[in-house]
Amino acid sequence: MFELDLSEEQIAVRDLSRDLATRVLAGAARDAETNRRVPDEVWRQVFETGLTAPASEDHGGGGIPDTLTHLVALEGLATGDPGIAIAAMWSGGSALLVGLCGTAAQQYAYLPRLASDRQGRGGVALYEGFGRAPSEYQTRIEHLGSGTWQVAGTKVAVPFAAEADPLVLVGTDPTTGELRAALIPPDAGGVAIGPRPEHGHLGLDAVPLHTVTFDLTIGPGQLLGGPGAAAGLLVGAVGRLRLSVAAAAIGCAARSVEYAAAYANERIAFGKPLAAFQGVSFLLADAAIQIEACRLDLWRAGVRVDAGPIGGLERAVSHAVNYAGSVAASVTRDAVQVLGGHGFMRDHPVERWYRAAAALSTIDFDPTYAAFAPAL
Amino acid sequence: MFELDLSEEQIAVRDLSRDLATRVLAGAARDAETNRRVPDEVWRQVFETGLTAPASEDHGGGGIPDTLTHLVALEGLATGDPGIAIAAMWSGGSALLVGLCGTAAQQYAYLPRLASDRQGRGGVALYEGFGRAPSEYQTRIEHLGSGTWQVAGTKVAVPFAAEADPLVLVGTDPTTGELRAALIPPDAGGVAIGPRPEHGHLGLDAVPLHTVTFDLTIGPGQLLGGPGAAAGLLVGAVGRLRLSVAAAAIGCAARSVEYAAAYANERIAFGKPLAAFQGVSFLLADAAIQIEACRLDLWRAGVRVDAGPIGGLERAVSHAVNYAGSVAASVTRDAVQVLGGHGFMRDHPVERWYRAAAALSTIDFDPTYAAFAPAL
Amino acid sequence: MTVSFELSDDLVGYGREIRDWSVEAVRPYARYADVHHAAPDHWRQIVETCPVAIGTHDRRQVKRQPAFAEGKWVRDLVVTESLTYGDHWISNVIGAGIGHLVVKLMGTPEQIDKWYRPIVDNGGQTAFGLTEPQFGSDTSMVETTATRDGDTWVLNGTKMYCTYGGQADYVVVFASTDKAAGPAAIRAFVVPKGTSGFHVAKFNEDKLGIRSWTTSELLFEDCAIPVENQLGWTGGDGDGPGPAPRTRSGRSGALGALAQNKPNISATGIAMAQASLDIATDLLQEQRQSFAPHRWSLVESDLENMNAALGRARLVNFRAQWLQDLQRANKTEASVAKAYGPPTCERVIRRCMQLLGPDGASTDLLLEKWYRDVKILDIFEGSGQVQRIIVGRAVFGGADRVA
Amino acid sequence: MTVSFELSDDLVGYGREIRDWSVEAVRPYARYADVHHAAPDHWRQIVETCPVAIGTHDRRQVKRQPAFAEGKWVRDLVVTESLTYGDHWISNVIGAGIGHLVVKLMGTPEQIDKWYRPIVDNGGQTAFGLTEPQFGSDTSMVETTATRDGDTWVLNGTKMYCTYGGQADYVVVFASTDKAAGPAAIRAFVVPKGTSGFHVAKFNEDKLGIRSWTTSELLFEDCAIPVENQLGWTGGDGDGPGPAPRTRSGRSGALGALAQNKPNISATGIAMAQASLDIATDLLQEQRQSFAPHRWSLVESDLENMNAALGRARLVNFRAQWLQDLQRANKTEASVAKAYGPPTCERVIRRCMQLLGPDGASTDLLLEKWYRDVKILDIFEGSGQVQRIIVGRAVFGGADRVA
Repeated sequence: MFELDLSEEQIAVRDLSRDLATRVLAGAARDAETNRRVPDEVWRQVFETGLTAPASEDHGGGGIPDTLTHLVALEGLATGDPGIAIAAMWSGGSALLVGLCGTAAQQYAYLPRLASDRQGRGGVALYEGFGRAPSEYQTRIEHLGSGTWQVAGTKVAVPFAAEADPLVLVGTDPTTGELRAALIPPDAGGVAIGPRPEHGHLGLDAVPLHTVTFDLTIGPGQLLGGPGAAAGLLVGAVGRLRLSVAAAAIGCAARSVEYAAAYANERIAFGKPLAAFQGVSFLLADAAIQIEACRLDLWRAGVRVDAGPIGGLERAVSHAVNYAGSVAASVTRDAVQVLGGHGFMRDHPVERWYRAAAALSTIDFDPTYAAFAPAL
Repeated sequence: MFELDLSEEQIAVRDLSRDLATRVLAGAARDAETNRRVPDEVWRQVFETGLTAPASEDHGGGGIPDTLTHLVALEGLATGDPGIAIAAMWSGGSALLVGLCGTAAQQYAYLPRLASDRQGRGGVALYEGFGRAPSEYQTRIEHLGSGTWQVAGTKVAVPFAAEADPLVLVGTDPTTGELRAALIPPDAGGVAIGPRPEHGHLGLDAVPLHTVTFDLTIGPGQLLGGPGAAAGLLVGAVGRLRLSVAAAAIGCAARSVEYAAAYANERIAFGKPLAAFQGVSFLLADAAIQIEACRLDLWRAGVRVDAGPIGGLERAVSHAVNYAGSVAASVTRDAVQVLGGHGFMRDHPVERWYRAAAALSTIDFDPTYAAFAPAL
Repeated sequence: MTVSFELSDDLVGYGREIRDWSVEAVRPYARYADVHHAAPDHWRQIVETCPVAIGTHDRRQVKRQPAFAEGKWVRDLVVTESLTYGDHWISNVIGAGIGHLVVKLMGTPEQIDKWYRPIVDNGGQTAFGLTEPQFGSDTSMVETTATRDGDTWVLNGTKMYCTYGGQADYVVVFASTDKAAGPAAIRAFVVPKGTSGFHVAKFNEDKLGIRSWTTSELLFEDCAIPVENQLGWTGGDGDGPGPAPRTRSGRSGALGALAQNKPNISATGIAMAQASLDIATDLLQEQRQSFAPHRWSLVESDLENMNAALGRARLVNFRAQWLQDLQRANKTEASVAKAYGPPTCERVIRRCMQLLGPDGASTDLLLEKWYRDVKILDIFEGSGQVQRIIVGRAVFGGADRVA
Repeated sequence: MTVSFELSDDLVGYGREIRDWSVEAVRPYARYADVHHAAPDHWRQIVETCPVAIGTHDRRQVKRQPAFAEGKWVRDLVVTESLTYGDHWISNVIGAGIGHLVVKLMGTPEQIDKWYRPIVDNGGQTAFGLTEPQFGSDTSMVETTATRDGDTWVLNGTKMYCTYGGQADYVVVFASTDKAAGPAAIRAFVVPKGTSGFHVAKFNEDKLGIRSWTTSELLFEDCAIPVENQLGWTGGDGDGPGPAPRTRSGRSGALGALAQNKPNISATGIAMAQASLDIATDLLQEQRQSFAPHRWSLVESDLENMNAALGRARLVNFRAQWLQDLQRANKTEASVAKAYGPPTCERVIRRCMQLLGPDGASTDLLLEKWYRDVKILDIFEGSGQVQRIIVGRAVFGGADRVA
């Protein structure tokens, strides 16, 4: 049934996350960046939303939201700070994958702890760069026989690599070509974690990101969902994680437009508010138009994720992610432009959003979806 | 010596061509389109500029201009009508290639007639579509032995295919990989001229364009420059022809901006001239900015053509041509937009420029130079 | 309830039937309509071959459109794109115009019964006369006058670019009842075809595109109509010359009617662009071997990204009309839809021509026609610039103060 | 004479030497300058290693730039791009600022001798105080006041975003001598470092990028300067408060100084973008085997098209400064140059980061720094929007009437 209204629950989640963003995240953004970690008190409050460890009630959590709810929550939180929002979401990736794709034993082994440990972190080793979509991942999770599996590959932008418990590694089974995931404990051998960049990561400093190389063998118990796991579940869950980055980008972009519009209403030049100049107002109108299209595209892809692994899902996700990355980078850029010299100062948050949106746009970028075009 | 001023002669050519454009071409544009042929009296006047048959004074012409002069002339004429301008230039392609690359015998055989016959037409079978640059042309001009050459291939957008005398066919010698050209008389066998589209060709109806398939053998006398021709000369001459299309596109775009700006100065909306709205004026400012960059890029490539076949020339030409095609299509589009509903009516010439610029942009298009980007 | 972008199978099937029919029955006359600036003479026979109930503007032939779970406006988006996918000329012979929508928005119950109901029940075409030679977007500049003379209003002035103006059953004409009173004194009047003093100065303009679409210039010379033809007429004090006392002025009523139609305009552009893209894709696939491999990669990316862009344009259209079906405010969303689709549709068609090379712009294909047709969509019924102004009101009106 | 875009071998070689040196000597401190918001302490020693005469802002160390056939301004474009190719921090320690250029444009011969000549002959840094907290582009809004008191002018007000403001030998301050008289009463005053009442409220702002670039907030509290420090002062009647009688008002003089520098701003952006592109190209070539072939085609196209875009940006820069060298009008061309380059340079750097993937945005590379640095270039010394207004004047002023 064609329906574009969020459910009552989704609206509640949206309002709650937006409220938390305004009350808590916005004020903590600078701190999280400076200290390169989400402040404990902020983490605690985000933890309570369930985003950092979505788990069913059976496992002591508040339930696993559907994908759209997840995206709506993330967009809302990102209006406060995309860095903190994405840190929370990425940490929650472990619980999400275990809850959606794990065996019952795995769920009991991990979820109650993840759902109750306010200081715990999870993480998913997902991206490989080079424009690769999941089906092209070169990280191998391959059966060696006798219930032993070889796990080998290099992942980039791995969040909480040094502390995630467990770190979930996504790769492909070269025998079947299907997506597989492995549960890697923090003390596992054969895991080489690259150094964290000394001076930060553009706009994503609330979360530690590392390049990690894996070369280890695991037993069947560490294979997410066990040897007979249905790959389709994992395809959907990975799609959700990828779309979450797009949701954070959109939240950041939408907030930038609000902020720049408020500034343009107040700032006077040539006897009128800046907003009265179409050279300014059209930048933000274009931004609002693009965000609307972008959000609907994201929602559509999110709903498809929950509909199961139907054909074209991966490409639909890639389109949504790349369009969101491109729109958010351009919108946040224009927000700085509207504020002019003030936009370049750290007194206003638009400069942070400019950084964060650009950084988010590098995470899952594939040039086949949008080639370089000069501004003029 | 770094120098960006046109020479006095080039300035005179620019002014002359622009004057002819205003006095003669602009008024004849509709007629040329309706009758699908440049009116005789107009052709006669353009003929007198030498563009339709550039030839040295030895051969009864007014001299072969350097490439930049050629481009300046074409941009000027195209401000009157890009269709008539491009018809003249394409017709002049025969004389140009024979004069620049032909043997002395070929020059005497063809040029005096071309330079004196006001009703004559020339033409070059150059383009192949599929984004191919000249070095990638699949039309073969191959030595069969005993001074006989095989000529085979299909060309698109061949101007004056049925009447050109000679029609110059450009292809590659598969033995050497070098560019070659053949002189094809109008009665040659083995030349299959496709039908002219029944209802015209968007904005390029002043010149007949055909798809032509060649499969014939020729003697060494028909080989442009003879069997030992220096390929470098032909590379330059072909570069000039390709750039001429860009020059026509820029002339058309520049005139569109002038016309739309004048309209925006006069038309009143919401109590002010349209030009006072940045949503309108910035469209034309952007257009003017792009045209400036585009023209300099074209000039640079034109100067390189005359500097001889130095490395990267073909790619430089392709960049200039594709950027001009893209800018002109977008600028003429915006000119229609500025005129609003009036721009859509044939009472104003902007709709013709919109058509012509788009048609020109298809002639020598290669997607590697600019991928599709949505407007928002 | 949960968000779903899936149309019902019924509506999808209905759209597909119309689309297939449009390709088969409508497209063969696309070039004819362009060259002759008119639909083919036997258009009525063509319309009758449609397997589903698309209706015609001729009231005796009308068939009612079936209802779908999605609602009327969402259905109309699907129908509009499907119908015009073959070619756009069909709109001109089956479209009802928007004059009656203005009646519905601004009329009294009696006026709605008299002029709106018969059109939706039985078919017919109505026109809308707002634009004049000296203005396009700035509708406060109406110079056509309506002067009260006893029980009549007497109209004088010129209206341009009236869709169906020369053939409609009636035209809703916007005229000033008191120039000194400014825009608020602009009222709307129903002028039936054949009224004395109502002249069709030019039946159809000579246009870049959509040539078979009737775009008329209308001249009103001492054209007298009964006072009750003024929309909103109650016979009370407010019906004299001067500012209208009602909350909805003439102009905003007119613009309201336009807003409802905006996503349909975009859907028409999507139809042209999708048709171009589908034709180009087929031709390019046939020619694949002629492209160098590295270039073919780019061709494939372009084709995929154009399809994705059109897909997004559909989403914003659906969003606007879904709100409309629920009778919720959608002014901003309708403007988003109209701003978003048309300029990208232009680019898609141009890019398809470019990918096909010089032949892509010849009249042997229809892409060049659609490239001419599509340009009006970002201009009429509110240009892209006007839509940005409307969207901007929401952006700036809704903005918080800077923290 | 014939058109030629080829720079002389001399200038090309000079630029290449500077560029190579910048990579070797300047770039290693790029991260330091960003983190510490300052040039490295031993910047003077670094500058002294430069094999060619780039000069420093310290007057005892100055070396004169050699002359080239192309002229000073074209040379400066090459020097600017070459110098900042390593990193932008070097500009802050060798740049002279633009205050003295304002003196040259607006000063009397005596003032030029006193304040302009020493800077160009011996080195030094000068600053320019126009922007205030409440305005950026609209320079008519100057609220800083200059009040006549005997043989002095007394300044009161705040200036923001003054390049080198906290360290310059003097600041040229724009102030209103009579608020009631409007913009024409705005005059320029030379305020030397250390003048009583001239406070550096903030030596350097906390910025998104170009952090080592001194961007000062200056406070003038009853800051008294001699009357002859008013640029254009002749001791005549026109030197009192109120509108200046001279043809060049304070603001237009200021904007003239900005215009000369606009293409250099763009050249700085090109340096950042070219450096990003070159680094990305090398890294991507190393990683080529990791890309799927169809994707590599797109990477290669992107790289080539970014180089081409930067090449075009250089062309419009050269055009503007070539006119400047010939002392021909170039106001429009300078604005074209500033509007054209910077936003594309932003996109180039962003795209390079994207092509490199998540590591492209890490501080292990300098691209993320340059992406932060580059944003100011489309904002300061006249935003892209202001440049479009200036270009628009030529477009609309030069337009014929519609035929």
